Amino acid sequence: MALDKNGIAKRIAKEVKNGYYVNLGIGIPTLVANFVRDDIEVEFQSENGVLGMGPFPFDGEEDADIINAGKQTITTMPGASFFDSATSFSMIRGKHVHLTILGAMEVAENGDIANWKIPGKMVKGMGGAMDLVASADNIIVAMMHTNKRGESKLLKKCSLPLTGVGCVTKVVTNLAVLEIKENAFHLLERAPGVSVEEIKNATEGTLIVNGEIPEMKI
Amino acid sequence: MALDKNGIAKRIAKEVKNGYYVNLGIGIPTLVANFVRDDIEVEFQSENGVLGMGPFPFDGEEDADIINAGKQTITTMPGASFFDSATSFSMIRGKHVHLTILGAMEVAENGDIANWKIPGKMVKGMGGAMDLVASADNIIVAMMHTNKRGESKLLKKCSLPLTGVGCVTKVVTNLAVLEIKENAFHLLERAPGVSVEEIKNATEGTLIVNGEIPEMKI
Amino acid sequence: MINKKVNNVEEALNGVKDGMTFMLGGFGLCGIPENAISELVKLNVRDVTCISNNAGVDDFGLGLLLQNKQIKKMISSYVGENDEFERQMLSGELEVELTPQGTLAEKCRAAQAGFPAFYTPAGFGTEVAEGKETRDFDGKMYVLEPAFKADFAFVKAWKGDAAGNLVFKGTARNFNANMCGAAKITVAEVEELVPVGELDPNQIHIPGIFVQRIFQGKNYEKRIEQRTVRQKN
Amino acid sequence: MINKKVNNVEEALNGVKDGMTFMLGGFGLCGIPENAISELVKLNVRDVTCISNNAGVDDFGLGLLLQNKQIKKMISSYVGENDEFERQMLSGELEVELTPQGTLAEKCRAAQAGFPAFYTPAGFGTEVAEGKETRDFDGKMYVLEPAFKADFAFVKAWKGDAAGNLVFKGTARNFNANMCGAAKITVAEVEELVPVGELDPNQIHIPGIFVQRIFQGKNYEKRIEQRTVRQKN
Repeated sequence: MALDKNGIAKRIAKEVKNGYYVNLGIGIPTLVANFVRDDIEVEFQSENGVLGMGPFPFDGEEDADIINAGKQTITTMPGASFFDSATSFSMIRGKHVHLTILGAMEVAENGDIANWKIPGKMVKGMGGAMDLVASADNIIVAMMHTNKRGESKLLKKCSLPLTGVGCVTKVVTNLAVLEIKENAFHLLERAPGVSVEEIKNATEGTLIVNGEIPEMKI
Repeated sequence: MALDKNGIAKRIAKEVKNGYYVNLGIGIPTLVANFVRDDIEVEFQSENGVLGMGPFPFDGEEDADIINAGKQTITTMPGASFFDSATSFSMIRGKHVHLTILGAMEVAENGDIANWKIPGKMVKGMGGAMDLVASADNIIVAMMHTNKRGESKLLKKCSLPLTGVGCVTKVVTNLAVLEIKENAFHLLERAPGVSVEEIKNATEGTLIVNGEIPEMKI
Repeated sequence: MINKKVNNVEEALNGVKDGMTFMLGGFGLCGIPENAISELVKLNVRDVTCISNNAGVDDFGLGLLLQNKQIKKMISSYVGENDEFERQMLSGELEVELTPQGTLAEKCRAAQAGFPAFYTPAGFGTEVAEGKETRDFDGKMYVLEPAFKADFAFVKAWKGDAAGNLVFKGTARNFNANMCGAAKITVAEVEELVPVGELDPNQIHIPGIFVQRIFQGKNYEKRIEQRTVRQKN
Repeated sequence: MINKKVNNVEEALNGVKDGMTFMLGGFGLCGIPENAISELVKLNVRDVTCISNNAGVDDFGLGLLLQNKQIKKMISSYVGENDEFERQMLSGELEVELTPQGTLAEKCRAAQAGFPAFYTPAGFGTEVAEGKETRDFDGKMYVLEPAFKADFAFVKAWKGDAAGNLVFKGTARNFNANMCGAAKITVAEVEELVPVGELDPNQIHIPGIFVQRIFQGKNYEKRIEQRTVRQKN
C-alpha cells in the first residue's frame, strides 16, 4: 500500500542521524520532525532565523515574533538561538546544515529539481529553496511519486523552471525510496505492498533496479 | 611657531562636524578626541569593535576586554555598542564612518599615502589602515611636515610601499593645513608664525599657494 | 552620542518620493514595519520599487500598497500567501524580480558593508542566473550578484534608543537587521524606545551608526499568518 | 540539542597535527584563546600556519609559538608590539602574509558563510593586490580576495553552553566571532560554561551550529597591553 504523507515523513525521519542540523521545507518535510528518534541529538534550523525549533506552542502561548519559514507559530528548545537572515544563510551556504528535506514538483534523473514555478500559471517563488539546494551536500526530496493527473514526477529531464541542478541525492515518495547517482534513479526500497512494477510504471526517468528490492521498514 | 602634536590634534578637531562618526588612528589622531567641541554630537569608532568610545578609565577600573585599536584600555559612552571585526569593517567599507584621521610616513600630491612599511627595515603591518583609506571619502592625515632627517613627507610620489592610492583629502602638519586636489597640495592655512616660504621649503610635492594664506585659528 | 530620534512617522518618512526604491524588513508578517507601511499608503507614493522578502497578505503589510497599485516593481523571494501579488505578477501589471532568499539577504548585507557584488551558488543553472556572470571556484559554479541600491530602508525593531541602537525579538530580526545601513536612509520604528544607556552595549543587534532615524511606533497589530498550536493534554 | 562539550583542552585539541592551518581569535591580547595556545605550545606542533590579526607579544599569546619556532607562516594585519615577530619576518625565517584587517575579517566570514571569494577596495594599488584579480565596479577598483581555508579555529568567548552557543564580552568579540565555523573544526574555550537554556536565545552572538567543541577554560591571565588610565580629581 502506498504511503500517506505521514508515512513518507516517517521513512525520511530514519535518514536523520545523530548530530545533524536539519532544515525542513514546507509540507511533508515539516512532518518529519514528529518522527525523529528520541535517542539522537538533532537540531532543526529554519531559514527565517531560528535554530533549535521545538513543537507548536500550546494554545494561547503563540507569539507573533516566533515563527518558522512556513509562517507557523513555533516554540524553541533549550539551546536555541535567533539570528538575522544573512547569518541564517551563512549556516546553509557554509554547509553547517547537514541535511535539507524539501518538496518538489519534479525531480530529474540527474538530480535537477523544480519546485517554485509553473510558467503562466503559478508562481510561489523560490524562497530559500535555491540557496538550500545549491549549498547542501545531502538533499532529500519528499513528494508524491505522481502528480494529480497521474503523471510521473521522477523524470528524465525537468519540464518546469529549475530550482537547482544536479543536487538531489535521495527521493522518498509514497511508493519508494530512490537514490540519485550516475544519471539514474536507483531503487532502494519499496513502500509496503507496492511492487517494483508499479514503481517502474510511475517513474518516467531511468530506473535502476538491482537485485531484490526490500520493503521499507518504518 | 610650528605646532606640537597637541596643536595638530587641536586643529584637526575643527574638521570634526556635528553628527560625524569618526575613526582615529594611533598617535596624533588619538589626541584629536580631547579637543572636539563639547556642543556637537560625535561618536568615535575603533575598528577592533567598539562605537561610542569614551575617555580612558579611572585608575583601577580598566578592563582587559575593553580596549581600542591601539590596545589601550578605554571606556564607553552611553549609547555605545560592541561588535565583531567583520561588522566593524562593514561600518568602514560601507562609508558609515564619515571621517578617518590617521598618521603617515609619506603623502603624495595625488593623495597616495604610505604608512605601514619600510622595506628591509621596519614592518608594522597595515592593520585597518588599508581598509580605512580605501573606503572613506574624507581622509585627513595628521603628521609632521618633515621626517627626523628634515626631509619632506609631502612628496611628488611616495617612495615607500603604499597604503592607499589617491585617497587623502587633507593633510594637517606642524606647519600647515593643505588640501589635496588636482595632483597638488593646496595650502589653506599656515601654523601661527610660520611663513609660506618655510612651508614651500618643507614641501617636495607641488604646492599651490593661492592669494593670502591665513594663519590657523586654533 | 548622535541623536537619531524623530518625533513621529511623518518626520521619519520625510523625503519619500514617487519612483524611489524602498527596502522593507520582515518575513511574512513577522517583524514588518507596520507604521512605515501605513504612512506609505497615506502618502500615496507611486511607482515605487520594494525590496522585501514577501509582500504581506492581501489586506495587510505590503499587500496594502499592492492593492493601492503604488508598487511598480517587487524584489522578493516568495509570493505565496498573497493572491493579489500573484495576480498582478501573472497579469504583468507588476514587475517582479524573484530572488533566492539567501541572495536577497546578502544583497542587503553587501550594501550595508560596502561590497559591490558577491558570488553565490544559489540559482546557478536556473533562470535566476540568466544574463548574469557565472564562475567556477574550486570546481563549483557561482553566480555574481550585485549589492542592492535603495533610497530608504524601513525596519522594525523590538527596542531601540535615540542613538539608533536596535534590538530585535525572536524571528522578527530576519531581514530587518540586514537592511539597516543598506539604503541611503534607514528608518527604524521600535515597539519600545528606551533611554540611551539602558541597552547593554554588548547586546545590541544593530549599532546606531546603521540607522539615520528612529521613532516610537504605535498600534502594532503583529498579525499571525499561520496560527499553529497544540492542545495541553 | 547537539552536545559540543568536551572535558578539557586536551580533548578539545584532539586531531591537531604538524603542518596544519589554524585560526586564532583575538585582537592584540584581547580575547585570545589562552588555553588553546598553551596547549599548542605543549603539543609542540610544528610548521603551522596561523591566521590571527596579531601574534601576541614576545612572551604571551602567539608570541609563545613564535619563540618556540612552531610557526611556519603568519597571516596577520599587524606585527607591531612583537619584536620577535618582526625579527623573524625581516630575517626571512618566518613567512608572513600581511592582510588588511577588514580583509582578514571578511576572509573569515566568507569561509563561515560559504562564499568562495569577495571583492574589497582595501589594498587596491598596493603590494597587497599584486598578482590578484582587480575589477572596476561603478568606477571604483576592487581586489578579489579568496576565503580562508583552515583546519582548526580556536576562539575564546565569555560565556557559552554545551550546545556551542557563545556570548562575547566587549571588544574581546573581534575576530573570535568571525572565525567560528570558518575552519573544519571550531574549538571554543569559555570563561564560563553555563547550563543549556541559561543564555537568552535572542542574545547569542554565535549560534552553536558554528562550533564543534566547547570547553570550560581556566587560569585566564587576560593581560593588558597598554594600560591607559586617568586619575580621579
